[in-house]
Amino acid sequence: MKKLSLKGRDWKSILSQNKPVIVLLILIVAMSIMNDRFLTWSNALTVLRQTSINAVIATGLTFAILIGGIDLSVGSVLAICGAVSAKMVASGMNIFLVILLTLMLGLGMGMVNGLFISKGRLQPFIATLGTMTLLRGFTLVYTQGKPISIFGSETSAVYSKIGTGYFLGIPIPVYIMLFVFVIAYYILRHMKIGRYTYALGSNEEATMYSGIKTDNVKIFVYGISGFLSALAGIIVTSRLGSAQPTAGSGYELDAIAAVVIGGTSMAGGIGTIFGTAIGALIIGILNNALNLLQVSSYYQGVAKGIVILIAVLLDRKQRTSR
Amino acid sequence: MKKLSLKGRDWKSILSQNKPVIVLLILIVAMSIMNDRFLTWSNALTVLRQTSINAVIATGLTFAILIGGIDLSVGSVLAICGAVSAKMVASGMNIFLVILLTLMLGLGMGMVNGLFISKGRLQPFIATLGTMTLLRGFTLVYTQGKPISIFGSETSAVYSKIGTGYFLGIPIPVYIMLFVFVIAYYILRHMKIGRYTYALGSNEEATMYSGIKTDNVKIFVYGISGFLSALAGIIVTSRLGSAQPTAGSGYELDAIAAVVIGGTSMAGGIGTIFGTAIGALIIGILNNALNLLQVSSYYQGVAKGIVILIAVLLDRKQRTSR
Amino acid sequence: NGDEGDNGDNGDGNGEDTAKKIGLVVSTLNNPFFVDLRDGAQAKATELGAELIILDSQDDAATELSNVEDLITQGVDLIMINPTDSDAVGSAVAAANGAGIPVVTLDRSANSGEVEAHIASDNVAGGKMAGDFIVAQLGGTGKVVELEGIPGASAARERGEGFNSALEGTEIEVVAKQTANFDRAEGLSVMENILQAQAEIDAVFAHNDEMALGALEAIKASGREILVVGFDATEDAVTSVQAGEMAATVQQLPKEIGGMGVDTAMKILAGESVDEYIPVELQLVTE
Amino acid sequence: MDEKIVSMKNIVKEFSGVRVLDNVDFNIYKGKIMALVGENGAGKSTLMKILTGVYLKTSGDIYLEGKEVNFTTTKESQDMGVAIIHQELNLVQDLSISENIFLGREPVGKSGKIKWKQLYDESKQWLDKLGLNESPKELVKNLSVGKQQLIEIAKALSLNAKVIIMDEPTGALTISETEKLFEVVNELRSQGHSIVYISHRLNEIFQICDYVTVLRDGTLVGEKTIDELDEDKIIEMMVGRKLSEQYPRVNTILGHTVLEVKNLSNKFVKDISFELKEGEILGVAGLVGAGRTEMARSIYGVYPLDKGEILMKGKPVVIKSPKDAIKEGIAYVSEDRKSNGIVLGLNIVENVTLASLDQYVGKIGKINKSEEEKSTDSYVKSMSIKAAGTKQLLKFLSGGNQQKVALAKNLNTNPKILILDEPTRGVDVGAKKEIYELINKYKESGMSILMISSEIPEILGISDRVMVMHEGMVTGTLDIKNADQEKIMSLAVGKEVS
Ligand SMILES: Nc1ncnc2c1ncn2[C@@H]1O[C@H](COP(=O)(O)OP(=O)(O)OP(=O)(O)O)[C@@H](O)[C@H]1O
Ligand SMILES: Nc1ncnc2c1ncn2[C@@H]1O[C@H](COP(=O)(O)OP(=O)(O)OP(=O)(O)O)[C@@H](O)[C@H]1O
Ligand SMILES: [Mg+2]
Ligand SMILES: [Mg+2]
Repeated sequence: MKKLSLKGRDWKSILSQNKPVIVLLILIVAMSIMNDRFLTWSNALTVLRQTSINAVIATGLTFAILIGGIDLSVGSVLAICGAVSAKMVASGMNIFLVILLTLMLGLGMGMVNGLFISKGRLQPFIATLGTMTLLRGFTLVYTQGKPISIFGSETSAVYSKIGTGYFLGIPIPVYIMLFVFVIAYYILRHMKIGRYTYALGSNEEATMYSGIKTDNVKIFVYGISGFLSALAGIIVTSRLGSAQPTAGSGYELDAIAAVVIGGTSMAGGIGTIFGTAIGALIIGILNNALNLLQVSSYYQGVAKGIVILIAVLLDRKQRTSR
Repeated sequence: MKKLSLKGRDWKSILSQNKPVIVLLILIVAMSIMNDRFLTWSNALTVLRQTSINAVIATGLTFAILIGGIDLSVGSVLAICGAVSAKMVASGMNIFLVILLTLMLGLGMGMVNGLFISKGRLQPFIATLGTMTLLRGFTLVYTQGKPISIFGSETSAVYSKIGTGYFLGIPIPVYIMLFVFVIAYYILRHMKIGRYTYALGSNEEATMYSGIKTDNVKIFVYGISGFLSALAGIIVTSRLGSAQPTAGSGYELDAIAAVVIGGTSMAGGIGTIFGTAIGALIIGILNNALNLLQVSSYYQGVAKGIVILIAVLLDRKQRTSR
Repeated sequence: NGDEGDNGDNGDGNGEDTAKKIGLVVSTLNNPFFVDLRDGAQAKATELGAELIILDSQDDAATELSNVEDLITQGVDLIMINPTDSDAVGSAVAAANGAGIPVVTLDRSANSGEVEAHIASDNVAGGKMAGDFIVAQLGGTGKVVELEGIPGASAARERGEGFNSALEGTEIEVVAKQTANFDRAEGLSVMENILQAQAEIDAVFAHNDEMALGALEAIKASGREILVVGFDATEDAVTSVQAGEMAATVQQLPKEIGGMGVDTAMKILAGESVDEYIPVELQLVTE
Repeated sequence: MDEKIVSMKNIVKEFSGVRVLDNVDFNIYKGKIMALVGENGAGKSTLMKILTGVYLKTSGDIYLEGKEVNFTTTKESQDMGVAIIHQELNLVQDLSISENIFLGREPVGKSGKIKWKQLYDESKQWLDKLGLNESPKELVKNLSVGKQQLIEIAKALSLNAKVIIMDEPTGALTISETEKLFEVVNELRSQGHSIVYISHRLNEIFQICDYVTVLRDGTLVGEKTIDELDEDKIIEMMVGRKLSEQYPRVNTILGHTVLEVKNLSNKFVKDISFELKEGEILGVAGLVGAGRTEMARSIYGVYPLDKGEILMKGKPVVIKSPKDAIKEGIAYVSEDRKSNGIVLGLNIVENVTLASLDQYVGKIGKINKSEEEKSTDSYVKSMSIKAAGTKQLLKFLSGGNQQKVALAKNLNTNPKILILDEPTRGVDVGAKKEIYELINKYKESGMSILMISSEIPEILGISDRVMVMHEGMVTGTLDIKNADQEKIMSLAVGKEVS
């Protein structure tokens, strides 16, 4: 009986997740037919490396969306953290210190979002819209509107490996992405705070009545989102060799699309990291495909909009019963 | 007894609305002190005219947010409707026909959003993110990436009056804005569909159980949002004398900010058009003030972010009891 | 957040009523090119003792119009506009004309309204310059990639137009033409994808340096030998050209445009007559 | 006198200036069961929420085992051994049964990983104890309301608290689960746990409680031992006056058949057939999960039919949505008012007219607000709905008053057939009687009523016939003359009766 229902549950969860997988497979098959360069090892690595940035951000956003929130500030956090890290690298600071400080900065900014939303009782959309605007402003002030190059110190070479390096023939950002996925999966599935994330998104009041400090869960969740945005900022900056003041603008939309295409409900409580990984891959492959197929830039928006709509239409949930 | 309790509620509603009003008054007083050009008749008209576009869009978004949804596609609808109307004007079509067709186009696109969300059971954020991307693509294809000038026909002069003309010394867009406010207020306050809008946003299932076709309410609401985006598109195009393919990008954020600053809850069910009007004015005055005070554009983002956060922090709701 | 740089805020010279107030409406300050333009103008204004009010249109024509209206409210003596779009700026110019304030356009022209002077280097010409350079380098034959700017943006249109006109009648084929939205990160990933798709690429022309520098990273990583030509001659790009990485970049001398703008504005305000079109020369920065 | 484990003294609670508890004293005795009774809105839940740190008291003192305490969060009270089962379900729908039971108290290993096996095993023990045959891994959202209520109980019990507060735990339960619960409660008492038991079902009070505290309008009426009381006395204390016959039966002459349901089948129910006459009350009984609610909602157009037809006055009708149902003259008062009965964010007027707004729309589509107000006032009076005014938001009404508004909303559609799904769940005795009287009034005016209820006395008390369901099917229909609790129960568990 116990075994049986377990199977029943897993089967259901596989079913509910496999629609994004189907979209992904269709995309891959269609592309392989239309372009013979698509299904090559080197293109696969290219797609994965390009996907890594969106995937890392989307992982953080998965937490925020799972609690029924949203984080629009990811792109701005990415930009300011990228800029700060570039300046630190250029000044020759120790590489580990640079990474640590940058990640802590992102974590801190995310936690400020969390504070606004929990203690300040702001709606997540507007709170992170506020910090998005604010931090973009900070970035422009900090960079004076100009890119900051990472070069000019000994650290630079090491730092630039983060985004451009390879290990055993596979780009380092791909490892980072996989690592982030695994940790996030573990947290969400097997750790208390992960279960509280689902609980909070599904029923905040019940979670609170169960003696859980929901405020702390929120601060944690937005902290993660900020932390991962900072990580994405490091990858971007390292790949480009410079931090752009406008880096990350609009990234929140791609990341949200990845999360939702992956089957996570914007209402909270339902979703998985596996889904987000698939969603990010769909977006990544789509961008790659549009380039490979040389779709005119005017039509790219059309194509992207259609794929997003089809992907979510396929995966639409049963009418919610709440 | 009846009278008394009526007063009781109105008093409450005034109290709950007066925080945005307070922010607005503070802004106005502070600006009047800091800059003597601010409190002039001509600057007041300038601010109102500038506010009109955001206000019209925000009014439509108020409906969408009241049902607990969102419409990210407003900027793209604005762009495509602007472009189509510019082409019609340039072709010398009758001015009323141009306006009618443009508004119907916006209405239609909004209703398609509504269909995706109701019948297609998509989450509003992702559905309108999809159509936002799609329609921006359409606009680029339609315009071939080039602005479309409205000039070159007899209709042009009349059309351009919509955005640039005056009546009794007051700009026509200001009349349009006020008219939109009044109609929207009337619909929400005194009509069936308005009541259903609140009911749906507060409890969808109970609304359905009360014999209301919630799908139709949704289609109506997103239709309104599309309709008003088209109207905003006409104003923008007329003011600029040409339709830009990139018009309206990012307008959804300012409009959402106006709605939320005005006290409407993103969770649905709570909010007023009066609040949205105040919210739009706050944003409008803020933009004007930052320019008059010659705040560097890098700091404008910072200032705007801070004002948004302060406005919503002041107006934050009691911890919701859901 | 320590270093404010040289310009920081403006608003110096507030006290003197005699100082001329000039408004500068810039299409965007998120792009180094226009930052340079602003810096040039600011430096000149400080030198000539004029007050400069700088507003940012954030690439939106409606914001631009609002900015001009706000400048009119402030009673500036002259408005310099760096339009977001030549057509759409018409209303803004008309508004200034209506208020009796003279207008000077920078970098992009206005297709309607009364403009005292237009100071620019021609985007179309710049595109052609880049095209001609590539034609010459490749000996009139080969495969090139064009990285386009934000679809619908005027700079993207004009630079593309000039570039393609240069290729006309040559054996050079544009094998890929994709947008990277003037963004360096997108320049990188779009170029990566194109590199996957195209076995043979001889040169890349990017509508701005940001995309060119992004593309350069992709090319470096691929280990292929490809000529990269950018546009704008931003600091990073010039460094890159000097280092022998980028082949060339079209220099528009944005500081010059800004400075010349203020210069011209002061002349107009002093009642001197000025030329309607003041070209700022373009030059190709090569190693 | 028994030893006090909790004593609350002079508790005052105000919500934005409105005093809902006025100097209330309340005791809980060690190893005893204290009943807390009172009308809807008397302040029972509020008092218990203050004890457990959900609400902050305005003034007063609370002592736990002689020490003054002042809980500000549920966690604090839990840690001190006070657990509560809230009146409204507070479960996380998207988590599993065992995750819900141990939410906030998951056993974790050194690496921070949750010990799943331990979690499942311990949950299973509690489920077995309450007689719930479900996998601990099942998601809560897949359970019926009754089973969810049992999970809520398991959750509180698993805390192994010194003091367990049960705020209407049997609201969604039928007799058999209630019996099971009482077994557990008695066991807990014998182990020395103290329990507060809130219920509107007075017979339950006499079954298990040792003491009774009565509240009225936020004030303490008195605390008595159970032997000092009988049902009538409790009622008198609660409502301040004597109450005559609890189930006022009226006999009407049955008219023509109005509703005929033939072979209704879908994924919830199978082959349901019955008819309903003008002026008749058909009671529907069954255990939790019998499919009564689903049957009602299938008729109401919420769930699609696979087979079968519905006839109104002999004519087949097509009902694909609640809108169609209302048009045909069928109204449905939901068992789950919070999620689909009422709109908490709208006020009383807006709720009452929500399903019948067409009546109030004049030319140019304007709603006639004074007409709305008039209709609402008449319901407020005839049902004695207690509120600060007709413009009060539903979320600020007590459960019983919300239920009355839900009823008013449906009556305002002028239905020929009224389907009541647990119409008195969570409603106090006084209000219950008012509701029965209302039902009777409409019955007399010729309305036909289908009344689903888990309270057998209520079914027996006012229906004309009783239909019993089991696993989605009708197992029998009894005329009220030969219906009794035993027969209903055996049909409810699927046994034949002669
Ligand atoms: N959060 C709140 N805000 C304002 N008033 C409230 C709130 N919660 C309860 N009340 C009011 O306090 C009073 C007592 O409510 P409470 O829920 O304690 O009653 P109860 O005795 O539990 O009733 P029931 O038997 O219906 O559950 C009611 O008048 C109710 O309207
Ligand atoms: N969302 C659902 N999905 C699948 N099955 C469901 C769902 N909801 C209920 N069921 C099943 O339908 C049947 C009837 O449910 P329910 O318990 O609501 O019936 P009921 O007779 O009205 O009982 P109650 O006394 O709880 O109202 C049960 O077997 C239940 O498990
Ligand atoms: Mg209660
Ligand atoms: Mg039921």
